[in-house]
Amino acid sequence: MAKTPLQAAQSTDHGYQHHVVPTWKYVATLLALTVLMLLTVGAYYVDIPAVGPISGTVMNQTVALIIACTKTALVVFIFMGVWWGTKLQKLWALTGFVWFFLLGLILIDYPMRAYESVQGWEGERGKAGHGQDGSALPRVVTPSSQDQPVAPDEINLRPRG
Amino acid sequence: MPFNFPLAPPSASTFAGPYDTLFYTLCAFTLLFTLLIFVGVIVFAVRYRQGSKADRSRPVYEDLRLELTLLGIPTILGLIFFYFGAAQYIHMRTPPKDSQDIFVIGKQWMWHAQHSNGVRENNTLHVPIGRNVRLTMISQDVIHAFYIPAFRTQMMVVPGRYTTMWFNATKEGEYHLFCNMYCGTQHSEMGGKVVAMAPEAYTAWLANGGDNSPQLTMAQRGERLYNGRLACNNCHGVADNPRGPSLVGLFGKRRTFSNAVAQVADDEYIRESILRPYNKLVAGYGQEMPAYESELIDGKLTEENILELIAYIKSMNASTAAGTNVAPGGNNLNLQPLSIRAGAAGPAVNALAAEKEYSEATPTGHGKNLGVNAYAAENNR
Amino acid sequence: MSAIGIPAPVEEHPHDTRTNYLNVAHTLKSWLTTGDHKRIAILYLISISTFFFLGASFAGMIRLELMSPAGVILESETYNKVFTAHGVVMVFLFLVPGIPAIMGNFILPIMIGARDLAFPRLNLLSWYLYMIGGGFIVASFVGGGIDTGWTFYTPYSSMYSNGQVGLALIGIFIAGFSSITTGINFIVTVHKMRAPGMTWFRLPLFVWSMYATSVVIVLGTPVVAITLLLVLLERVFHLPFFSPELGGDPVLFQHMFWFYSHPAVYIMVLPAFGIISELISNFSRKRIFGYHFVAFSSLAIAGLGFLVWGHHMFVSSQSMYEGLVFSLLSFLVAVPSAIKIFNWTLTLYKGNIRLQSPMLYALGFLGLFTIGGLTGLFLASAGTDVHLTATYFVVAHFHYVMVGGSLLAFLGGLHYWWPKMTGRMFADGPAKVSALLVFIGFNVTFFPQFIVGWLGMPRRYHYYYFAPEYQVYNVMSTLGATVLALGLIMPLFYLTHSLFSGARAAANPWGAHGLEWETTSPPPTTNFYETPIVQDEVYDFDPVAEYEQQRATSEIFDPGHPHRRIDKEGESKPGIAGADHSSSRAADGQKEDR
Amino acid sequence: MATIAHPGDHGHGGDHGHDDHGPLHHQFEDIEQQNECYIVGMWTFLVTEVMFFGAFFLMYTVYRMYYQLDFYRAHEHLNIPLGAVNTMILLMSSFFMVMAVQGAQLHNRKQVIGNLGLVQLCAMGFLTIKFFEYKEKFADHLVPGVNFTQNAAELHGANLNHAQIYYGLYFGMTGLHAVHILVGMLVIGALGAMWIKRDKLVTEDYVPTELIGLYWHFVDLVWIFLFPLMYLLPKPH
Repeated sequence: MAKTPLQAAQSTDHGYQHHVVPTWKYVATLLALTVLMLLTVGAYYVDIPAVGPISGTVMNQTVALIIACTKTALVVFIFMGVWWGTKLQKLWALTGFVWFFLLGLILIDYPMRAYESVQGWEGERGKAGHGQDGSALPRVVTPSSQDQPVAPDEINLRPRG
Repeated sequence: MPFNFPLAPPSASTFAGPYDTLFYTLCAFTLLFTLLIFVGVIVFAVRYRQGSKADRSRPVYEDLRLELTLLGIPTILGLIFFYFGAAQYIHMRTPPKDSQDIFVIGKQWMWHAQHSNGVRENNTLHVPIGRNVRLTMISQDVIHAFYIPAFRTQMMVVPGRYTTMWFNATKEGEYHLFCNMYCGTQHSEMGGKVVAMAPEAYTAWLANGGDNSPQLTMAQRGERLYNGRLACNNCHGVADNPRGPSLVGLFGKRRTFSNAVAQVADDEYIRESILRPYNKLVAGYGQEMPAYESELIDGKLTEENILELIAYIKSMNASTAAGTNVAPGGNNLNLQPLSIRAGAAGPAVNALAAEKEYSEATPTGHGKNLGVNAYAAENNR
Repeated sequence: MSAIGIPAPVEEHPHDTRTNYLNVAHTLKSWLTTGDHKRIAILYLISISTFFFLGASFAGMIRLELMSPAGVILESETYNKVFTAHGVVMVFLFLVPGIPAIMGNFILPIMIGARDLAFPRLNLLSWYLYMIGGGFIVASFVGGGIDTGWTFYTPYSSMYSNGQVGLALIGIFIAGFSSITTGINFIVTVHKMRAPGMTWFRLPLFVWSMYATSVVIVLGTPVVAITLLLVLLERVFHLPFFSPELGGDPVLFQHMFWFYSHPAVYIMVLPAFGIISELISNFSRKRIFGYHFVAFSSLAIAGLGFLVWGHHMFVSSQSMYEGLVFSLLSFLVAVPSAIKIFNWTLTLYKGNIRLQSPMLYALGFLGLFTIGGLTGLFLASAGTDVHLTATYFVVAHFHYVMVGGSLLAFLGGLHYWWPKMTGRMFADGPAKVSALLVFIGFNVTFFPQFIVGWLGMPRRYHYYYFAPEYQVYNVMSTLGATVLALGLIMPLFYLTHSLFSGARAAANPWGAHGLEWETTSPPPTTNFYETPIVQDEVYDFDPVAEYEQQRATSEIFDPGHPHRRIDKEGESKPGIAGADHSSSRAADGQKEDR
Repeated sequence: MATIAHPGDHGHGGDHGHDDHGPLHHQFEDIEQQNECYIVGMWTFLVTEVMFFGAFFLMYTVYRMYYQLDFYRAHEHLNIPLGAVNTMILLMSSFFMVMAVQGAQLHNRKQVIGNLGLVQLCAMGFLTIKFFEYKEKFADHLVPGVNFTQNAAELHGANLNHAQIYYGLYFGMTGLHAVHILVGMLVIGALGAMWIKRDKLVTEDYVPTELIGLYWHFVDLVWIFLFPLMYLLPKPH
């Protein structure tokens, strides 16, 4: 049903060059998306080993995000039709994602706080700073969860099984 | 009140010199460019006003070289100023290693400072001149900012996290201390003064337990001695315990002594018991308390101190003690009547103490009552 | 307007025979359900002016209160509510929507030769959203007030404040969507609705700056909307987003808030740049100097403006390194603003300058914005900012930029386009006096605040009895504010007066250049009777030729008083047939009922 | 600046009122310009939506960076199969949506209505599953606030404070997403009704359907990121 006379007639009618995408492309996209979805769930259960200085956790997360970005690209380009869209459409689609990353400037702040030169706090930072699980804000007073969970009322300290 | 026209804040720290240089340079630069634009605008507006006979031939609409120059000059000047500003900023944010620590707690609406030997003060900060002082600060509730204009430095005080600032005061005197981050109703009154003292005077002040904090009542000063330097609360808690009887509600009560003699506890009795406790031992207790007579002779304890202690003991009645005896942590051996002992733990723990002390020291009023904060009167020079 | 062969057909008709957008319908319903961008602009003008005077009255209370170190009439709690109300109303209900929603709405489509904005109903929706948002904000004042400051810093706003913070947050959230819809509308309109021949580089600079503003609005406003929504959720449902007790970071709120609110400063000032470009060029009768630089500096400011928010947070305990990055970027964002100032000043060179009231506002803007911009360097430089952050120095700085910049440009634009909007001329004399009063009053109000801030007086302080040396500056400030208030109230009278007894405005009463001056005053509902085709460049003046012509005409018409005739008519298109038409039309029009 | 009559006047002049409900509005020259405007407008709107959710994702990133382990432990309470099913449902709904748009392009009314119906079904299915997920969390006291669970075991040993942040983000982000789904259902419902009524506004040109499709795909996109970030946190190793 991809190329019907109707479509041809319509596009000459208004002179507006919209592209009717053949159904098989949509079906293929859906299949690809499904596969990627299964892939991301599968990757969750696999502990990817560390690569150089990058820890395995980060690797896992990176893989998950790469898959998510691929899915996004498929949806944006094919389902949302940017592939066949005007330059302006492409520009705005890009702007949205680029600008989102500007927000990421905030992220300079948090890791860098740990490197501030505040003599006298090195000891404290060694303990409470980026722990092995990275679960404490540097120089933050709130109790951090190291190996033992901290429940306010000490009701239950059963380690997770 | 005669008007005075100060044109600059006092300069009283090592930051002030380089800071002022940078500031005045920027001022000069601002003035220069403002004049340039003002003069340009006025001259052009007059010269090329409608109907003037000025020469308008060969007007220019685009000039890439000029534009790039106009682009370049501000950029270069900006980078230069950035460099000096950044250097100053890094300097201000990097406390030297040999700094002396003072801890500061911000709370709606007062500052509580605690010196390393446990001396505490509210809405006032005593610092020695010529020494690097680092403040480690935290807030108990909302965000505040610790601001000392004369030192050209400030830092926000954030709940949940320590922030630091440092300075090196250079000139003796009293300077404004402000909270510079809006923190609620009495924000404008959350402040006081910074007293920069000669190092010897500061040491002496510290040794005196910081008792010259002017805003404290006698009872409060007594409380400081009781819970602080003299640590009476180690034995005399809210309830009788094996080490000593409680002094809560003591004043005016009849006491029976080990020799079965009884007496109403009055000022004289209390003074006697501080200086020579062995004279009148309360029934059931042995002679464990040291006699403070020698300290009085040595000058470590003054008559004034004793009066303050008495004033405090008078103020300890059952209701205040019961109402405030919530020791943080819950497992303190010594039950502390009004405030926990200073200096025993880090600043965060002592935040609660500060709160209590505050509630005693500064009755919170929401009105524009000039007398509300004692420091107000002090500063109304 | 050089060398035009064909007089526009519009000029042939006496305008009152045809309906314009104002008299096409008279019912209230026709106004409240209109899709006409010009009518919506008028709705905005009325509502925004109301909010402006509301905000200004709060400012008056603040200044009165600060006369005395121990306050005059208010309690601390009330004072805090008053300055919060001043900030919230002025920022969210006046400065952000002000110029885009009034001038932009009215003029932008006409400037590019469009019949309307791309989405008229969305435009009307944006006005309703604005009114609903404003209603919530006013309700929050009436229902007990808010005392958080317009910045809503957590955890004070989310956990400690007792006021009607929730209502205000909802109001700002909704008003934010009003901005977003306007922004989307402008972006699409500029991209897609330009008249034939209206290329990007023929766009008036006002359109460029509105476009840059819209981009900032569209990219920034959602962030603050969600941030304030999070504060609301934290306040109402205790979802722990910024709560330090649970390990959240209150400073994260500041990051997210300033991510919008610093660009918001450019939302407020970029449109002002646009108006000033129009005024300077048109009243100098000269093409603006460095059109491309001015146009692209707007976009540069819009882009760079997103990268500098951290300079609000140098002492907020953000990382020192991030502070340095933001300091550097802040210096860079000053450069495009400097470019603009230089270019405007150079435009005056060899111009043929009319010192009418809009131009006076524009020249005032040049002076004040220069001071405002340069004092910004004190705050961009991380080292100097440490002492000055959150003192009156900052207050003075942003009032120089916001009042000296945006408000003066707003007034200049309002005067400039007033004849186009209403079809009536206002009295130029009082307008000049008003411009002068605003300029003087403004400087007397805010210059002392630089000094008192440098002395260390913190902003948002109700009392300063502990620092009586600040009083003299505060008294000066209050005196200046009185003059400023006088200057701001004056337009209310002479502009209103002009509605009833002002002379009929010609199509082009200022002799300006631009599509909006091609159509009648006031324009018809579709803006143009025929779709215009743009053939000449933007600001296509020729000052030399014009001067020669002008001298020639004035000598012919009135040798004894050169130029007088031209001044009197407010019409300066000598040598063009339209000049005569319009003057006779003005005379005719006065007899007619509008 | 000369103003002369436009040679090819389309007759959409000032006398053209709003009530004339042709697909072309008076401010546009032709349908092409109008369609481009609509599409650009929609994309601009989607950019604001990206920033809207973006701020949320940013906050998630910051806290995740600090409380990696606690987030991991807290997230173990989530039901991954349900999340995966929901992802699948949304992907399928996106597919049905493009088929509806294709139908609109081809003026195939039945294709449009049928596919829009399927999209609605998917959306309902998604919300139903979400409802049960939420219900379970309410029952387990996992909603942040005063009633938040004190039982660390339930959160697999996560720090209860940080788990509250996690669940705050979970409810905030999925809640906001669910609100978008609801809005989408309303809009799609309205669109479907117009197709059923053969309203010329939507049937004559495919763009209205396309616009709503764009919105729907965006909602899908948000979930594509929410799913791995909320349900599939990697084990710290």
